[in-house]
Amino acid sequence: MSSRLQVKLGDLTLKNPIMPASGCFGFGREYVNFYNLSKLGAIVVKGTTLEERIGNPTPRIAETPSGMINSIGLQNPGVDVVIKEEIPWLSQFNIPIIVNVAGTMTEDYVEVARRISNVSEVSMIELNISCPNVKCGGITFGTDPKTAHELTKAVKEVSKVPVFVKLSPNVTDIVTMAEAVVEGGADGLSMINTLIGMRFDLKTRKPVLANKLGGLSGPAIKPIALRMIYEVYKHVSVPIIGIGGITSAEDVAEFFLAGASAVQVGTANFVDPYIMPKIIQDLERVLDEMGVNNISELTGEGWNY
Amino acid sequence: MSSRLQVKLGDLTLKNPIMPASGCFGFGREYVNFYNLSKLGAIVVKGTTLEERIGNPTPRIAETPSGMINSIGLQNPGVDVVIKEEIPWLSQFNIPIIVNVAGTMTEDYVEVARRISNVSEVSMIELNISCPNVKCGGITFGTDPKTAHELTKAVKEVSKVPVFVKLSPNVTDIVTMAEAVVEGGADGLSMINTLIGMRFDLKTRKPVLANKLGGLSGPAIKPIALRMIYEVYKHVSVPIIGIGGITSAEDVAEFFLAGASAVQVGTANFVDPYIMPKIIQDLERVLDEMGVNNISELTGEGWNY
Amino acid sequence: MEQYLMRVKENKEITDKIYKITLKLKEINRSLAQGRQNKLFSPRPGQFLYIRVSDVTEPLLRRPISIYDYDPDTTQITLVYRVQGEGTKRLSQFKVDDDLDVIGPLGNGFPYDQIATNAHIVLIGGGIGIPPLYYLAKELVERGIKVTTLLGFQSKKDSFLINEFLSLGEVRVSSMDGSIGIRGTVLDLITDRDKWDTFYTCGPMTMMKAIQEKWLNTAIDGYISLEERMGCGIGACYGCVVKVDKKIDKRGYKKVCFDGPVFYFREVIL
Amino acid sequence: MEQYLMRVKENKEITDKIYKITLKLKEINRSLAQGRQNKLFSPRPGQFLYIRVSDVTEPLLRRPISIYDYDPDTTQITLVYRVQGEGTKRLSQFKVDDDLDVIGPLGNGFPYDQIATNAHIVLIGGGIGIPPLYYLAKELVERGIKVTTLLGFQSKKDSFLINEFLSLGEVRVSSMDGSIGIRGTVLDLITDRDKWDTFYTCGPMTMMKAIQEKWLNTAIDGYISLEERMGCGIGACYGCVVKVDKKIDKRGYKKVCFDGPVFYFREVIL
Ligand SMILES: Cc1cc2nc3c(=O)[nH]c(=O)nc-3n(C[C@H](O)[C@H](O)[C@H](O)COP(=O)(O)OP(=O)(O)OC[C@H]3O[C@@H](n4cnc5c(N)ncnc54)[C@H](O)[C@@H]3O)c2cc1C
Ligand SMILES: Cc1cc2nc3c(=O)[nH]c(=O)nc-3n(C[C@H](O)[C@H](O)[C@H](O)COP(=O)(O)OP(=O)(O)OC[C@H]3O[C@@H](n4cnc5c(N)ncnc54)[C@H](O)[C@@H]3O)c2cc1C
Ligand SMILES: Cc1cc2nc3c(=O)[nH]c(=O)nc-3n(C[C@H](O)[C@H](O)[C@H](O)COP(=O)(O)O)c2cc1C
Ligand SMILES: Cc1cc2nc3c(=O)[nH]c(=O)nc-3n(C[C@H](O)[C@H](O)[C@H](O)COP(=O)(O)O)c2cc1C
Ligand code: FES
Ligand code: FES
Repeated sequence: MSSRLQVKLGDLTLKNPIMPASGCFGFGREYVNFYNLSKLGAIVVKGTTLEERIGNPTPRIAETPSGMINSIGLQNPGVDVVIKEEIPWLSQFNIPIIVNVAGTMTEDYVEVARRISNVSEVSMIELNISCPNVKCGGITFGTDPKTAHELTKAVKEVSKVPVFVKLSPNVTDIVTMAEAVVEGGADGLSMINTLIGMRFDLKTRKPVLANKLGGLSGPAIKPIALRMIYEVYKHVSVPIIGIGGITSAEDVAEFFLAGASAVQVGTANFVDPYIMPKIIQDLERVLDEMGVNNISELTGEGWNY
Repeated sequence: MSSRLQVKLGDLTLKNPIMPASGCFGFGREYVNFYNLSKLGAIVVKGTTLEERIGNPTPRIAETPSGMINSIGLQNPGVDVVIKEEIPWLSQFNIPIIVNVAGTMTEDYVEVARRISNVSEVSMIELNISCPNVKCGGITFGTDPKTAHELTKAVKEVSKVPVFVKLSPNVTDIVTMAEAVVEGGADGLSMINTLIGMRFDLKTRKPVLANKLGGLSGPAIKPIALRMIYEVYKHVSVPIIGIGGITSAEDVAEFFLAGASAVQVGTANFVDPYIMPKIIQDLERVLDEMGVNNISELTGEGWNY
Repeated sequence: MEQYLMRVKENKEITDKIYKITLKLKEINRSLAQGRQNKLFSPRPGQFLYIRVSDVTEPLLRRPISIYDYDPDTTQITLVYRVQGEGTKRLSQFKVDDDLDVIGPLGNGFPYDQIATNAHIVLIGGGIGIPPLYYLAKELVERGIKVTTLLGFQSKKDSFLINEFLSLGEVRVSSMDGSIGIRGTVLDLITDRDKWDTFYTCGPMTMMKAIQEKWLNTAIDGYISLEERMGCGIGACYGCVVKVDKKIDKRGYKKVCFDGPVFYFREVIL
Repeated sequence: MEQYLMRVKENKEITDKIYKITLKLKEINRSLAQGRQNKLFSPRPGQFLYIRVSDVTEPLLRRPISIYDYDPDTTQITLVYRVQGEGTKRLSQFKVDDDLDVIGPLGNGFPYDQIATNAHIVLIGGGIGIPPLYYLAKELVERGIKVTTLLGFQSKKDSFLINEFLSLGEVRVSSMDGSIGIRGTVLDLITDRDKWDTFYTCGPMTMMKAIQEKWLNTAIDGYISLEERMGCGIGACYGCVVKVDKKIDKRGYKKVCFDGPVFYFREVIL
């Protein structure tokens, strides 16, 4: 890949801005059947918790117009297994490894961050403070600026690697949330996590998901993600990873215009397993059409008019 | 129409639960070219302000996956013209007339409500506290429970007809908003208004909408609307009018299961001008399939399992 | 205005990315128009159809396409469109004998009833704005009115419909790269000797702005056909407004879908 | 597992709402699989294809459909599916010579390599769970293994594939209303004299639950093919898990798309 796609997230350089969204790519093992993961700008693994999580009952997935809702419930093997089995395997691809860290209390977030950031192959922590799918011990990290601020601070104190905080869109004021975690020391933001949604089954008259509520992802949420990134971009000076309904190189360009410095592709992997290498390939054409040399020139350009 | 579709919104009886969403049906004049409006359960007119509004610059509309964003900006001829020209014309259809009332300050909301509720043909006021498309004089009626509460109270004091408050989904805690306006005296809730979204044009690199931000509507927002209605239903005892991405009789049933007692159809009118009479026709079949006598039996049923 | 099902009779690429689709009126959407008269389908030049290109919710909105030609005897209607994005791409994929869901005819159309038979009319079209002028030209010529057409293209490979207009009168052609006609814009096709009574124009905004400016303080009359992003397409949503001179309309705006798409050229603020 | 384009050879309704579609391997998705070997396409009975039914974002997700038959000589693969909702409706609208984007073959498939040639196998299918058993039956019979098939339907008008199974061995049929075969469920087709070594079943959850219960404490072995709502279809999203006996898998769950859809019948908690 030519360096036109090279981007920087703080001190971390990515050869291209395309990486999977956490939870939509497992630990990468399945997609190796389709292509070599070293093509990607980085890899982001499934939300990792201190202990193993078995997740929510099924059905965990339902479709919505141009989107889907999920209530996986953070099923994952726990941080120690991730460190022992997944990270070493992933390191063969020579791309930055970003670990999405989840939890229910400050203590377990901090402990996961401590353990994972000590692994030399890990380049970055993405702090998942949104968790719409699991009971968060009554603490609303994702929607309360003060607790989000404190959590970020606590994790930053122990982390040896940069910490990006992944924001929940289910808030009145995304700018205040962003400012709170940046003040807490966040090195960057990942935006956005899923919106809370639900569906009903007319036959059973029950919510389709066993967990009732789920996280809405996919193209349907793209305009909301763009708006939130656009608003936050003007108020923070840390880089933003754009997420939400991306399915094409054109979408990536839109996220850059809104203020993103890199992007994650989630649900679209389910529709087309080759979507990320396809986007990487198409980006060159889109940059040509837009008359842009390096993609990072586009970051926040949507504000300049 | 058989009485199977009859529903009640407080003291107001509708022969069926289908009505247009404010702003998506003008004052009904255009749709008369297609069918007789007397088929509808009620009519809801465009957001009406004290003075005439000319709205936002164009482009005012952009498409998004399974949705659209708009920034009309409450263009309307002002309450006095509505009273003089639109209400008398609409009264020929012998269906309840609901006037969507908008404003920028408590005073003009109250004044519009006073004038409009004195018109004998008007059955209900729908208080639009969300206005994402117009600058709201710095007052965030739609996202702050306290101001929403006070506005509702002030309007209730002058209104001769029931007041439904139309909630904005752009909040962290929809239940608190709902409770606040119900405590303020709201006779019911309309849920939901549009989510705030945006799109960028890759050629110009600018936001597509001249107003930059717009309100996201259409099928894309349906799972969010269902979730909010479901959550609010358990906490309030007033009726809820469900809104958000409805395109079929099946969708209507889902909204009832979530907690709606009637529904509004917005964006879908643009796709199929006959959508409302079609839904009314199809509802009988859906009720048969679900083994339900009267549609109102379904309200909130999604909670019972 | 009504919702119709139309049967695709032909849908083919006539030049790079430009398609011609012929539709035959199949039936009025009757299921719900029960008991109402079968409205006469009689489109006027300058009106458009509002077309549903997908039977799912993506892309959601209909697409407005102007009427290129209409044959009342066969009730066949022809449109010419350019594949621009997802919506027109899907339109190009409709095959012969598929049915298309359209609302129309919509809009006001070009006013030409008052044109004297000895008048000399100029039609000025740029790129994909050209097609609606053809149906108008045909109607004018049928009334014995003399028509000159100015057509502007990017280049030869983008040119289309030239022969069709040639059969109706004088045609002048320009292209940006000079590969067909003179090099330049349609404005460069206008000479001092031209004496036209009325113009009709449709094309890129810059072109129409330039025309408006050029003739604003002259005696010529003229009409401009505008485009705007649409929601309802029928006047209900206020999505597609255009600014108009407040001296002409006190509200200061009109709807492209309903009051337009054709406007008196002195009326609109471009 | 790979992403393929497949050419539709036939797609027709064989009984009320049940369609049979035949696909011919056209090409591996090569644009991005460049430089990699063209993987051998060799589906096993019990595996499924994950099919994209729309080229826009609605409906968004692929649809899983089991393999009904496969002919390695022609690389033709046949599926039998019921039109259930929007996705399968769209699948039914694909025409001959259209291309279908599929991922597959996915899942583990029915294990049958260890079955002795003198074994007697019973296949138990209910409704739309029947198709995958056919490809299995063919493979078993080819190895000289004796197969009895029990098929359950709602009623005669919903019945299908009976003749196909008849050509492979004994078939017993039941229907809920007695309009074909005996009145009752497939369980009513089992008699005390039946001595089967292994069963394979696919059908409604209630049916499979009843079978599991009936034979749990007997000597018979058997396999159950499950359905669950899927996201990725390949094991990455944890969307499609099923509870399994913790004595067998310490995590207490397995993925239907990857570890299944076929499970040892004592292993899963239904
Ligand atoms: C009254 C009228 C008449 C028209 N007549 C013709 C015609 O005869 N031939 C022809 O080729 N084109 C015509 N157009 C333009 C045509 O409607 C657009 O090219 C088309 O909608 C683009 O859709 P898309 O999905 O292919 O492109 P996209 O760019 O993907 O469209 C995205 C969205 O923007 C809207 N949009 C994009 N371009 C325009 C535009 N120029 N005007 C209005 N909305 C737009 C689309 O409707 C859609 O909602 C006309 C437009 C109007 C308003
Ligand atoms: C491994 C596997 C093999 C299958 N094999 C066959 C087969 O050979 N023939 C056949 O007719 N059907 C089969 N099915 C069921 C088939 O996938 C569903 O009927 C189909 O997905 C319904 O989609 P729809 O859009 O028509 O229905 P809708 O009800 O509109 O679907 C809505 C959503 O629910 C999902 N969904 C609905 N029903 C099911 C289901 N039973 N299992 C999983 N997801 C579901 C859909 O994929 C979609 O995301 C199989 C399912 C699985 C999991
Ligand atoms: C099945 C599924 C599982 C997810 N799991 C996680 C997770 O573990 N941690 C997290 O931060 N986000 C998780 N997400 C959210 C995604 O990372 C992403 O923020 C969201 O899906 C929006 O992007 P998309 O529209 O491209 O999918 C999950 C999303 C899906 C669909
Ligand atoms: C073009 C347009 C104009 C609207 N104008 C108003 C308005 O004046 N007042 C209001 O309360 N809501 C307005 N809305 C919001 C709708 O009433 C409705 O809440 C929203 O569109 C969601 O419903 P839908 O998905 O069915 O369109 C408008 C929506 C659209 C698309
Ligand atoms: S598109 Fe709705 S008013 Fe013109
Ligand atoms: S569908 Fe994703 S793990 Fe099975």
